[in-house]
Amino acid sequence: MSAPIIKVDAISKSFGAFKVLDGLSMQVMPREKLALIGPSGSGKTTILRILMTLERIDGGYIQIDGEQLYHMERNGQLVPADERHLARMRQKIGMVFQLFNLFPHKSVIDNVTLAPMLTKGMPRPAAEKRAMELLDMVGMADKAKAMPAQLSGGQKQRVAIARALALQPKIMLFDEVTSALDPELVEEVLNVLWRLCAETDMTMLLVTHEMGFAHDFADRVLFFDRGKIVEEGKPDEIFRHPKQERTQGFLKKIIAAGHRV
Amino acid sequence: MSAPIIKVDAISKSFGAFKVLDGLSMQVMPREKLALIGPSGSGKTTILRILMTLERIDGGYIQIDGEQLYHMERNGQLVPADERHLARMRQKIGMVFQLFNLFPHKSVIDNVTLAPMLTKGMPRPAAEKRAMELLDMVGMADKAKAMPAQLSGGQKQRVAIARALALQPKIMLFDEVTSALDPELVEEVLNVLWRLCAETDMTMLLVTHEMGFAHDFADRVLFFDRGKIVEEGKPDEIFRHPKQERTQGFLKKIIAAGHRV
Amino acid sequence: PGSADDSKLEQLKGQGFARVAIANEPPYTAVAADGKVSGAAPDVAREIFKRLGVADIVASISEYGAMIPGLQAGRFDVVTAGLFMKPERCAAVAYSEPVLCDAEAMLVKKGNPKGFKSYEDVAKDTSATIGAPGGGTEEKLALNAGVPRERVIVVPDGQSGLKMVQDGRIDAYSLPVLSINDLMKKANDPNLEVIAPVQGAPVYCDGAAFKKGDEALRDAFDVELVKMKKSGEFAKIIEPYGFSAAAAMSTTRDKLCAAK
Amino acid sequence: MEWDWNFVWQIMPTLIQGVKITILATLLGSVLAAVVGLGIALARRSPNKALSRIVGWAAEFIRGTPLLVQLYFIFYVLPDIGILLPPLVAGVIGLGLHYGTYTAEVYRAGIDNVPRGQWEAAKACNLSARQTWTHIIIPQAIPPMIPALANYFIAMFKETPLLSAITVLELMNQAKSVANTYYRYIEPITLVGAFFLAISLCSVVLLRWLERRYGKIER
Amino acid sequence: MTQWSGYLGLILQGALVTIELTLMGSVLALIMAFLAGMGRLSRFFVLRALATAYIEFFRGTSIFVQLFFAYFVLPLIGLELTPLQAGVLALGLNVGAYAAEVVRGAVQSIGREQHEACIALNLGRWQGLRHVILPQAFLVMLPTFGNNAIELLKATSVVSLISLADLTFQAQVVRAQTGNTMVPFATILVIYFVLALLISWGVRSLERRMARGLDGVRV
Ligand SMILES: Nc1ncnc2c1ncn2[C@@H]1O[C@H](COP(=O)(O)OP(=O)(O)OP(=O)(O)O)[C@@H](O)[C@H]1O
Ligand SMILES: Nc1ncnc2c1ncn2[C@@H]1O[C@H](COP(=O)(O)OP(=O)(O)OP(=O)(O)O)[C@@H](O)[C@H]1O
Ligand SMILES: [Mg+2]
Ligand SMILES: [Mg+2]
Repeated sequence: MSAPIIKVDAISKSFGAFKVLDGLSMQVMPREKLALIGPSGSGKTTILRILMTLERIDGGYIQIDGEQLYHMERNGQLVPADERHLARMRQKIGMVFQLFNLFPHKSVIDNVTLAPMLTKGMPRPAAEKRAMELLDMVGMADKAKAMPAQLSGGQKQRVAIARALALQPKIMLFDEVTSALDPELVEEVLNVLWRLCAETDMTMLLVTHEMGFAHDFADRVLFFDRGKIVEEGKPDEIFRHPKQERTQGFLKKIIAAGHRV
Repeated sequence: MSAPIIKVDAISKSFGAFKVLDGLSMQVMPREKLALIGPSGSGKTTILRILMTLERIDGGYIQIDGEQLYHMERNGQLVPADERHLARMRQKIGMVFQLFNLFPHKSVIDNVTLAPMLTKGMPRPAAEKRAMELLDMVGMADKAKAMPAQLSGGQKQRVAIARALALQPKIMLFDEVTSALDPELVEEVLNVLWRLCAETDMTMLLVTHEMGFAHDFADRVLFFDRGKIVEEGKPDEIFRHPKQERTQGFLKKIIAAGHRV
Repeated sequence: PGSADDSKLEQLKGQGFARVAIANEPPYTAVAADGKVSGAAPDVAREIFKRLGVADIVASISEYGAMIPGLQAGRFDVVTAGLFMKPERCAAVAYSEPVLCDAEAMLVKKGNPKGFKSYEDVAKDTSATIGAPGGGTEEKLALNAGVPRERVIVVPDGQSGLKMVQDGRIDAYSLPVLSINDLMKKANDPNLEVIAPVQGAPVYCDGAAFKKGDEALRDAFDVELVKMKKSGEFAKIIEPYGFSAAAAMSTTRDKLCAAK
Repeated sequence: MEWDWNFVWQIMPTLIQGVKITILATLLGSVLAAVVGLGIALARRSPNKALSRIVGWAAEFIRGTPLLVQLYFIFYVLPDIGILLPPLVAGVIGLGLHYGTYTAEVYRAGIDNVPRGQWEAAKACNLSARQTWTHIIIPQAIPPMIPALANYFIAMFKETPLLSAITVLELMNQAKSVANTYYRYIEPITLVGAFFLAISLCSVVLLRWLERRYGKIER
Repeated sequence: MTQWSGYLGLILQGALVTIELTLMGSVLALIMAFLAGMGRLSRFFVLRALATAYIEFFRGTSIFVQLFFAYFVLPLIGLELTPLQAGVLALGLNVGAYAAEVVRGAVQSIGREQHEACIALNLGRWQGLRHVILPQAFLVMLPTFGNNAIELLKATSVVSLISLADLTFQAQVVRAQTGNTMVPFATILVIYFVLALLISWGVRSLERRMARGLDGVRV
C-alpha cells in the first residue's frame, strides 16, 4: 500500500472564540475520490480552505505528498512556512469554488491561461493550446472568447473547473460546486466531474449536498458534524446503513427534503 | 360544481420585447392546492406576481372570487382598475416569497402585526394575540421578540408565512419558498405547508422545484414552459406518465440531478 | 421736503441703533480684545449718531469690495471705513463732509531696493509687482499710473500684504500712511521700510457714505459733523489715532468729488 | 439695478481669463489629488502600524478642517519655516491635499469592493501578491472608481473660488475685481454662476457617460 | 499676554456663530434633502422636474455664487435677509441638494422586494414608506449625512466672505489686530477639527443605537 497523499494530523482552527475544527485527523490516498458530507456549519468548507492555504491553522500538522504544508524545515527545526514555501506547495493543489470566482474582466480563455502563463512562465501559444483542450473537455470550447458575464451558472462553473485544471494539480478540491446552480444546470457540471473522475488520476475531495452523486462518485464518504468526522466508510455503508444516530438523522432529513440517495 | 375562485382569461405579459406570457388561461377552484412546475424562466413566478398585482398585464382579464382584478366597472364600462380597487382586491390574496422579504428592522411579532394594524386598523392587543396564534402554528412563538437577522433561513420563511396569513387571505401564493434554504432546513417549512394544507380551506398556488413535495401536496399540477401550460393533471399522471415530450425531458433532468419524485 | 428721507432717521431713532460697515484695518477701525469696536471712523460715527438721537451703532466688519454693494443692498445704513472720496464713488453713494484724511504710502523691503517713489515707478519696472486691497483706492491709483492688471495683486487684508512683502511675493504694498504705520508698528520688522507719502498721489479724505436716497440723513449727519469740527471735539476723537483734523477741515466734499 | 448687456460683453474677456485659471487649477489639483489619494490609501493598508496610524490621523485632520483655512496656512504660515510657494502652486497643493483625503476613501472602497472570492481564486491559481494586484485586483477596482473620482474633481472645480483668498486671479476673484471697479455686482456674479452651472451640467453628462462606461463590472 | 485670552474669547464667539450656522444649516439641509429626494422618486412628473432642477442648480453653481446671490442680489429684488439668514439659506440649500441624492440613493437601495412585500401585505404607498422603507433607508443615509454635516461645517468658513463673524472671520480680525498669523489660524484649525470629530462621533453613536439587532442588514 502506498503512502497517503494528504495526511491531516490533529489540526485545530478557531474563528474568534468559536472552535470550528478541534483536533481533526484524516488521510487521503493518491487517486482516491472522497466525498465530504454533513450539516451546514460542520466545517467542510473550512477543511478545504485550509488545504488550499486560504486559512491558517492554529495547531497540528498537514502533509501533502510527503511534505509539510504549513511548516518547513530550517536548521533541522520545523518552523512556520513562509510565503515561498506555501506558493510551492500550492502547485499541487487546485480548488473550485461554490460561486465560481471567475475573473470577470477576463475572457473565458484568458481566465484559463492566466495562471499557467504567470506562475509557470508558459508562453501564450502553448497556454492557449492547452486551455482549448481543457475547455473542450468541459464542453466550453465554443465560448472561449466569451466574457464570464455572458455565461450561465453551469457554464461558469465548467470554466472554473478548466481553470483549476490548467495548473495540473495533483489534488483537486470541489466545494459545493453545484449548489449555486439552477436545478436544470446541475447535470452538466456533474457530467464534467464524472469525466474527470474517469479520465485523470487526480485525488479529488468533494463537498456536496447531492447525495445521489456522492454515492455514485466517491470511493469513500466522510460524514462531518461540528468539526469532527463522525462516521466514514464506503458510500453504500454510509448511505444505506449509517451507524451513528447523527448520520441517520441527517440523511432522513435530506431525504424528506426530496433528495434522492 | 362551484365557480372558480381564480379565472385567468387569455392574459399576456411582455418585458420589453420579450413576451413572457402569451394568451395564458387557467382556472382554479376554491380550496384547490395547485402546484406550478416547469423549467427556469418559463413564467411561473410571473403569473404569481401578476396575481399579487406586482406586475401589470398587457392584455386579457383576471377574475378573483367573481370580481375583475385589473379592471373595474364605471358607467357600465370595464376600465383599468385604480389603486383603490387593487387595494381592495389584494385583501383576498397573500404571497410568500422565495427570499422571505421580512422587514429587517422589525421584530418577528412586529412583522406579523404591522399589516393588520395598518390596513385593517386592528388594535395592537388583538393583532398581537392573533400573531402569537399564527407564530405558534408555524412553531415560532418562542422567537416572537427576535429580530429577523437572528433567525435561520427556515425560521425566517416560517415567519413570512405567518405574516402573510395574518391578513386572512382566501388565496395564498408560494413562490419557491424552500429553494433559498439549506437542505436540512427545507423540511421544517414543508411541514408548515402540510399543516396549512390540512387545517385551512385556503386556495393555494405553489411554485416549487421539490417534485416529491409537489407530488404529495397538490390536487393538480400545471407544467409550464415558455409562458404556456404544456400539460396539466393529477400529480400521479404528470409525474409517472407525462404525455408531452417537454415534460418528460424536464423530469428526466431533474431526476438525474438527484431529486426524488 | 423729503419727508420720506426724514423717516430714515426716525426709523433709526426708533430702533435705537444704526448699522455701520467698517473695515478690518487699524487705525481706521480697531477691534479690542474684548470685541469692542473702536478706531477713528466708528468713534466719530458713534458720537454723531448719539447727537442725532440714535443711541448706538452696530458695526460689522466688511471687505472693501462688499461695502458699496452692501450699502446699496440695504445691509448697512452707513459706511465709515476709510472709503476715500473719488468722483466715481461720489456717483455711487452719498458722502458726508470729509472725516479722515490720509496720504498714500508703500511698504517695501529695507532700503527700497527698487527705488519706488510713485506708482509710475512701479509701472516702469516691468518686473515689479504691487499689492493693494481689491476695489480700493490704491488699486485704482496703480492701474491709472499704468501698472498692468497682472502686476497689481489683489491682497485680501493688511496682514496678508505685510506678509507678502516680507516673503518677497510682492515688491510693494500700498495702503494709506496711517494704516501702513500701524502694520509696521505691529510687525516690528527692521527689514521693512515705509515710503510715505507716495509722490503724485493725492491726499484723500473719506466721509461717511450713505445710500443714494438717504441724503436727508446725510445732511443731518453733516450738520453735527460741522458742529463738532468747530468745537474741537472732532480733533479730540481722531488725533489720538494719528489723523489730522486740520486736513479734514481744509477741504470739502464738493472739491473732493469734483477732483480729477 | 438693471441688467446691462453692454457691460456683460465688456467684462467677458476678463472673466474668461479667470475661467482659464480656474480650469488649470482644477486639472492640476485633480492630478495631485489622484496621486495623493493613492498614497494615503496604500499607506493606510501598510502593515507598518505607525505609518498607517499617522497617515490615517493626518488625513482625518485635513478632511475635518476647511480648505480655506488650510490655504491661508499654506500661503501665509509656511513661509515662516522657509517654504515660499507661488499662489497658484500653493492653491494646487491645498486642493490636491484636501481632495486627496477624499479620493483615498474612493480607492479604499474600490479595493474593498473586489469580492473576497477574487483574492482567493487568485491564491488558488497560485498567483503571487504582485500578480494578484496587477492582474486581478487593480483592473477590477479602478473602473468602478472612475465616476466617484470624477465627482470629486467636479466638486473641486466648484471650490476654486477659495483660491482668491491667496491672491490667485481665478474666475471669482476676477469677477469681484470687476465688480469693485464698476460697482456693479449682478452681472459679474450671475455670469460666474452661469459659468459654473454650464461647466457643471456638461460634467454631469460626462459623469453619466463615465458611470455607464465604467460604473459596474458584470460578473 | 493678557491680550491673548481676550482674543481667544473673540474666537470662541466665532465658534458659536459657526456652530449656530452648522446646526441651522443642517436642519434646513435635512428638510430640503427629504423634500427633494422624495420628489425625485415621485410618480408625478412636475415634482420630479422641480426636485431635479433644484438639485442640479444648487449642486451645479458654486456655494460662493449662491452666497453672494443670497446676500447681495436677493435684497435688490426686495428679499431682505440678515447675514445669518443668508448664510443659513445658502448653506442649507447647497448641502440639501447633495443630501437629496443621498436620500434618493438610500431609498432606492432598499431592495424592490421590500416594496413588493408591502404590496403583498396590502400596505398603502405612504404606509409602506413610513413604516418599512424609510426606517431602513434612514440607517443607510446616516453615515453619509454625517459626512454632509462635516462638509457643511467646513463650508461655513466661506461665510466670512459675506462678513459673518464666524470662526474664520474672527481669526482674520485677530490676525489684523495682533499681527500674528500662526496663532489664530492654528487655533481655529483645531477647533474645526474638534467640531468635526464631535459630529462624526455623534452620528456614529446614533447609527449604532439605531442598528441594534439589524446585523446582516446593512449593505
Ligand atoms: N471567516 C469566518 N469567521 C467566523 N466564522 C466562520 C468563518 N468561516 C466559517 N465560520 C464558521 O465556521 C463554521 C464552519 O463553517 P464551514 O463553512 O466550514 O461549514 P460548512 O460545513 O462548509 O457549511 P455549509 O454546508 O453551510 O457550507 C460555521 O459555523 C461558520 O459560521
Ligand atoms: N422584470 C423583468 N424584466 C425583464 N425580464 C423579466 C423580468 N422578470 C422576469 N423576466 C423574464 O421573464 C421570464 C419568466 O420569468 P419567471 O421569473 O416568471 O420564470 P420562472 O418560471 O419563475 O423561473 P425560475 O424557476 O428561474 O424562477 C424569464 O425569462 C425572465 O428572464
Ligand atoms: Mg460550505
Ligand atoms: Mg421563479
